[in-house]
Amino acid sequence: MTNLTFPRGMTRRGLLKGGVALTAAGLILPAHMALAQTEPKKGGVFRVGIGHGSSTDGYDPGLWDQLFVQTFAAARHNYLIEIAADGNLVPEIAESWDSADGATWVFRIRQGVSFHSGKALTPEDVVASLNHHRGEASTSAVKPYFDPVTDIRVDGQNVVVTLNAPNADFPYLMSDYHLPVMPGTDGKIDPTSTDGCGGYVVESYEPGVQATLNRNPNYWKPDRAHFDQIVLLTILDPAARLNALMTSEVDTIDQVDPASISLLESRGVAKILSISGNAHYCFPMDARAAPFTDNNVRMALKYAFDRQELVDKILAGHGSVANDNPIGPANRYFFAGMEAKAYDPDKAKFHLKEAGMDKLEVTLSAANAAFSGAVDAAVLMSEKAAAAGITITVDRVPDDGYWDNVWMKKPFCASYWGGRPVEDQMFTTAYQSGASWNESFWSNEAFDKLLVAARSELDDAKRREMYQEMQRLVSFEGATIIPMYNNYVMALANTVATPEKVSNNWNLDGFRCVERWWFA
Amino acid sequence: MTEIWRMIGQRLLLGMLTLFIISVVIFGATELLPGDLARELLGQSATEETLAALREQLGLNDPAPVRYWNWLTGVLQGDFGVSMATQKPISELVGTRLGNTLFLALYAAALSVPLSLLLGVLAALWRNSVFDRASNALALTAISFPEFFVAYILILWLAQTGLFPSMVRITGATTTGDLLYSAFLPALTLTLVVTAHMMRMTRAAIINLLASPYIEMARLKGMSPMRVVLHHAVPNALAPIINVVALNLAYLITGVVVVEVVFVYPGLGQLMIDAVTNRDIPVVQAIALIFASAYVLLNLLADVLSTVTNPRLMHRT
Amino acid sequence: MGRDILLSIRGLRIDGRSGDAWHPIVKGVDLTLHRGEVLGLIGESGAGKSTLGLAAMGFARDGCRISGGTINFDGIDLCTAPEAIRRGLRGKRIAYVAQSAAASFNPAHRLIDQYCEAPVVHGVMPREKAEGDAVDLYRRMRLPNPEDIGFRYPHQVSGGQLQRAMTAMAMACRPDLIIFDEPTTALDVMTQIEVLAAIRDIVRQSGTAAIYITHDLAVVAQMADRIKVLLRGDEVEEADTRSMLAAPRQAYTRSLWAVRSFARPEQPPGRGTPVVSVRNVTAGYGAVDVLKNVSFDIHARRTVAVVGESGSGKSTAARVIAGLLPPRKGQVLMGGKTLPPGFRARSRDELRQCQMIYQMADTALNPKLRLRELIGRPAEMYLGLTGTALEARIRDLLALIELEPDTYIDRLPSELSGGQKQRIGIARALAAEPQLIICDEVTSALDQIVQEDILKLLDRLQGELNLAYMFITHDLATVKSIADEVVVMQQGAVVEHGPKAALFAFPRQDYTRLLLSSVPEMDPDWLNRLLAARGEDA
Amino acid sequence: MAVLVSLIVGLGLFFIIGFAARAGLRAAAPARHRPMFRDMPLTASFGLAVILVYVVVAILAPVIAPFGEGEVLGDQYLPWAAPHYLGTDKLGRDMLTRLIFGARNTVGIAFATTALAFVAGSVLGIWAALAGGWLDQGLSRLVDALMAIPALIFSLLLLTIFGTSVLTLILVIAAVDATRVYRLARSVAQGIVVMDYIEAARLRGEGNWHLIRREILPNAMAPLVAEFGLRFCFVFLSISALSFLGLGIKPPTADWGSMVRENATLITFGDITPLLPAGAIALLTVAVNFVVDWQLQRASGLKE
Repeated sequence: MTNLTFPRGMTRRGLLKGGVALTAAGLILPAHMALAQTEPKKGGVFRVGIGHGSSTDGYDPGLWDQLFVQTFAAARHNYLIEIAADGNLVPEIAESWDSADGATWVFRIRQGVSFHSGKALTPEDVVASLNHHRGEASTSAVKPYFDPVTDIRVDGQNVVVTLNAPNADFPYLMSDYHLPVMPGTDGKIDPTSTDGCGGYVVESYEPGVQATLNRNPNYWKPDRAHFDQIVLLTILDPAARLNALMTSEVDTIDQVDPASISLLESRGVAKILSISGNAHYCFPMDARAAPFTDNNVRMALKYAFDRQELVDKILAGHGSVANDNPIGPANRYFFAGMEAKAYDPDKAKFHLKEAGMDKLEVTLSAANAAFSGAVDAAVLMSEKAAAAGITITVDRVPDDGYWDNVWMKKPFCASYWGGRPVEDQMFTTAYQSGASWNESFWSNEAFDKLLVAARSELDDAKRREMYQEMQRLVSFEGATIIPMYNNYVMALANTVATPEKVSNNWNLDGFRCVERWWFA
Repeated sequence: MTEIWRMIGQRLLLGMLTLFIISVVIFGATELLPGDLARELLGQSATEETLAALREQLGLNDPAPVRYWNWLTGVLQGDFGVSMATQKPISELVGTRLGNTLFLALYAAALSVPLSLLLGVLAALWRNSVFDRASNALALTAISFPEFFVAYILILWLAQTGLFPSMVRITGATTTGDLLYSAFLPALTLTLVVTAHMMRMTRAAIINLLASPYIEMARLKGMSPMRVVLHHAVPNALAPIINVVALNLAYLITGVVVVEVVFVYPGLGQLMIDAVTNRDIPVVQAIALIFASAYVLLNLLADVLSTVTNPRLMHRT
Repeated sequence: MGRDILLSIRGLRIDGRSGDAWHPIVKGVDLTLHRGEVLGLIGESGAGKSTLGLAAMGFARDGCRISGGTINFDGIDLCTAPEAIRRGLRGKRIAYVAQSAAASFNPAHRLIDQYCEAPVVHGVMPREKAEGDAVDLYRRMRLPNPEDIGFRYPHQVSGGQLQRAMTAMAMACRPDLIIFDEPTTALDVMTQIEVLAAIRDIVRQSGTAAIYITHDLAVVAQMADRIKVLLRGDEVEEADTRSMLAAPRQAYTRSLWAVRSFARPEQPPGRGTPVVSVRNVTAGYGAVDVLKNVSFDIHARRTVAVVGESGSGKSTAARVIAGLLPPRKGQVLMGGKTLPPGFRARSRDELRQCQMIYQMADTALNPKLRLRELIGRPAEMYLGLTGTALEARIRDLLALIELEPDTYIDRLPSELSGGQKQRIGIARALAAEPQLIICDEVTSALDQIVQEDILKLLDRLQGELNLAYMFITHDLATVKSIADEVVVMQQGAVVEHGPKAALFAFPRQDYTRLLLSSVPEMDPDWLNRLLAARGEDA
Repeated sequence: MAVLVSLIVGLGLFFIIGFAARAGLRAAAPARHRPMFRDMPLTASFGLAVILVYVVVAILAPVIAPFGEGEVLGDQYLPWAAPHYLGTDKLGRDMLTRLIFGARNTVGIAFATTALAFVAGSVLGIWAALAGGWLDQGLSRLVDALMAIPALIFSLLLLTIFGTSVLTLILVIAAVDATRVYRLARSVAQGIVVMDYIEAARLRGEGNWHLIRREILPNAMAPLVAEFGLRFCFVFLSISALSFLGLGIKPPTADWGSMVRENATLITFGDITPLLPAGAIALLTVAVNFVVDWQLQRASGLKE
């Protein structure tokens, strides 16, 4: 029922100082996507239909896990640092940040910001907000971020965070959606409070149903939060979301059913916003379990299906072919020239023969909880693989409990990643030997060594080489089939205007559509 | 009358027994579900430490019978406990949802019961006529489409044309009039779903009686067909009709998850599915009990009404 | 008679539908009825007498149609008149009294409401006047509490009273014609007398014409001025009552009259150990004792008739013997040995020894089983017969009950007539090769001619197979025909017990005398004499 | 306008099929049963014809289907043109083929489920009515309790616990349906166990199994068959509702319930694709119930 999503977005590796632009992340707007370009106007009630949300959604920021609570958080809270639409880190509550050695980070807290309750924001509030996710008793999903943190303290208007080892990416972590700045009392925040310093003040909230927020009249950002009121609605059923948009019950919906995209466009009642990023769908194989221990078997499977077909039929073209590479075209060191893997039953057969087999039978466990269309994708793969003498039995498992009972438990299953703006983050999280989310249990010594070396390499050309080698290793020796990069597909009523650049770091303009968009 | 009170008392006791069995069944079933609340809340980011911390915090480490006992003693004292996921009192969580569910059920019942009784009586009166066959075929067609399908079709015809809203929004400012308007499509969907059953049963119950000697007697007294059906057949067909209406009302309260989802209607069904998905067992238990109570009470009401309307049971010599 | 003709039916043909085909039920019957006259319609089931009676109202049951002839009621042709006209006559000028008042009163409405319905709907009189009339009629029908009885629901009133209330209801609009369709068939003999008397008086007093339909000659003899005999949709003959009784012209009529003639010689008194002994049995349901210290014996080759009104406990005695109702006190012995009280505790052989035949063959035979299995099952179970031996036994049994085996062995009960069904009930009992057969009102649902055949069959089988019969009945004519001994029961107790001849000739108890005198006799003056005699008694 | 036209065409087809089927059945039926068919209302002959077609299609699916059940043949959502007479689905599979195989799977699964529910429910229900006392009370309370749990949510719980193979799907829906059958069978049997022939059989010393199988069940068939008709069709709807909740039949097996669900969003755009499987279900439901109504009417003997 509920599409479970999990915190996957990470941060972009950055420099040690806040405010300096990085190489622009590719924002690919399809040619037909000419969105209204006017000066932002104030006013209106902006209603968003979101395909997530449950009546059991809590308030505790440490437990936020899906688009509804994420967007709701972005509407009422501010963070230390914001990731701009172009992928750059820009100041939010932290006016600036600095580190001499990458281990001690100093965040200068903005003055003159107050919470909705009227309380002025102080560095102490920031410390309390961060400490909520830190320590033995914390149940926060981002507790691991704070494992290396040895100390967080206030120094005048600054907050100083000390790490036990240098980490140049630390500011990226501070932009994570789990880490809003909330009012603290005696060094603690009240995790059930909806008080924040964001652009909108909560009027009402029913978990799993809706949240209504009004514009914060005292918002410190003059050029943001254009709507008078926003209403976030949980609409789980894809058809109901479409209907709501078409009957003008809402102004924007997320996760447009791919089958409906062209039909919706032809109606002319709404426009499609299709944002390509590094998000990808994948099928990890357990590299420890036969027959996936043999790279030839893995290669046979990688050649045994048609990637373009998946992009066409599962994504309705709103995505691009991936070459088993978790690093996407929006990444800095994306290896565009890598040898592509076309559908080639003969090559698959060849690899099977190399593995000493003439046919292969595997079971692929999939549920649409992994990603929308996962089961269909598995069926398509199974159909095409037959020509290579590979029998893929598709086992549709219940959506309910998918991440507990199937993912990283069954040897061959479906999964997805929100994509990481920073190569290191992606590889460290899911491909390094022994990483807790290494879903394929793949272990490659050369890869592990390169990963550590690249982290400390400062020469850009050399780093590029190293990362590209890592991408090749993952693609040709790894145990994860990555057939496609999926776009974030949203549908907007014609009255909704967006900036020219819409963030590809998460859905709904990095959750910030409520703050960045306006009615034309 | 004392017999009625005795029957009500007896049925209520049986109802309590039923509720107890249900609570055991539901608790057992939720225990058997793979995964637990802590895992669901923490999701993919769960580590062993955070899981352990959260489990401790939620009291999930107690053995199942202890948790069941704690829950049961709480309920017996009128305390349904708090939702494990949101730490809110369940009564608060369930309260407005229950109101919404009852509203929709009553709304649909107000549309469907008169409609189906009317159609049923007319079909019995004009049995084997074109009207009878056509209404029967239409009713069958309506129930043979999945609920969501009927809902989408209604949205296509009635919402996309701008007549009615395609979804229901209930806010503090929503008046009953607004709600009647905006909840029309879900109520209509449910009406289409339940009318066929009630109509067919009404027709069958009446036709079943038409072979009775007292119906022939009424005709031999020169009564018109309408009077024969309305005055002579219907009062005697009330018991089966009341029962089928009760059964369908119970369905309208407990079985409308799909309609809730399609029309984004904040009812109990969706809440229960959420609670099952998240293994929020106290909430599942509470809603299961509410549903079961509705079922038990409606059945009781049907029995009482059948008794009250049956002189053979009301006026014993 | 010289009075106006009220109803004139000429060449009436009525068809009934079975499946797809129409077959005639009434085949061109003429009927003339004068004002104030009572015509008796008599015949066996299937004679078309009810159909004809309803046709007199211009009414055909569902699945029937009037296919020819004319029905002229007081100048109105009921065949061609529009339905609205016919509806206007029904209940107003032509009324109907049905066989089972208990089933024909609507259980959902009070008697008075049902009484008032026709006068008010037809606009004959306002409700208040109708209510007053009702009380008056109830009084004239000798109903108890005439002021209050109308405010009861049908289930609160006894069968005999309901039948009178229904007659009152028929009189409500002072109709010109009333159709009585077997109004006393479902009643006990003693109740029947009261109802007959009430009906006769009211009809005579009001001068209404009536058609009185029945299969009971003795009853029609009391009620009708003229009698018309029907057989399978055809008229056999018609004459005024006394001449018809004195000198029936047709053979069929004579055979109807002769029914009562069967009487078998009394068997020698039983000797030795009785097949079944009932010893001081007290039994009942809940806290009520339905049987009170009842004792009697049944010997081989003897027929013991147990008679009494409904509720006298005669069927309960049978249930105690069969083991369906374990007694509170006392015991049942079979062949001198005490039987376990409940049938579940009895051995298969003990069960085999005692078989039952039921009143309603329709409910006693599983309608979905073929005769082969119905009869074969006991033989298979008790005697272990299989294959050809079983087949041969089934055929023997069918031959024994005078049904052609090849024709009947694979039929379903629904493909048999009432008498044939009862024969199957007998064959099923015989298949177990029992010593005792309990016959519970086995003939009361049958036509008189068929009754006679069944009684003859039972008599023959008793001689051939050495059977003992316990014969439960309320019909004293049957008792006269077949019993050797009679046990008279009243309110759960045996009031009199003795050989048939002695008991009928010299009843010792008042109750027995009352019971015996209530049996209608084929004498038009019987009812008058009886009422006169009882009036003197009272 | 389109609605009107299709209504007229539909009615025309209905009459043609009805008449043709009745004529055919009359000719084909053995002499003994011929009157039954002669008397058959048009609705019933139409129903029988439809059921017959479905059964033939289900049995011969692999022979008459133009393509393989799960075969991906080309682009998605191809228009209605040869060789894909009903177009293709979202994965590019032939819609006609899917519908034909859907008949086999859906009807097969529904039949197995309903049969199971009826065997379990009616045997238990009759047994309870026959035995009375504690057994009856115990079973009836349990069934009451199970019926008081909404069917969809109960199925969801069970399927989540036991997984969603076709077998568990059949077992779970059968278990839920069996409670409804139990109640019906029990109330029908309560009317039968008081009949004299049951008393006669008991007095004969027959065991429970014989009583249930030979004496009661044959007489309880009419209402049970009527219920069978409705329950049979509701199984499709259950499967469809379950696939709405993400449970249901596993791919690439084609079943109408899931096919309706898969294509449901297209209804929003007035697309006819989802109508095909839904219509297939509806047609069968109506057909089955026409036949059941006819049989009931015959059984009740009420003619007019």
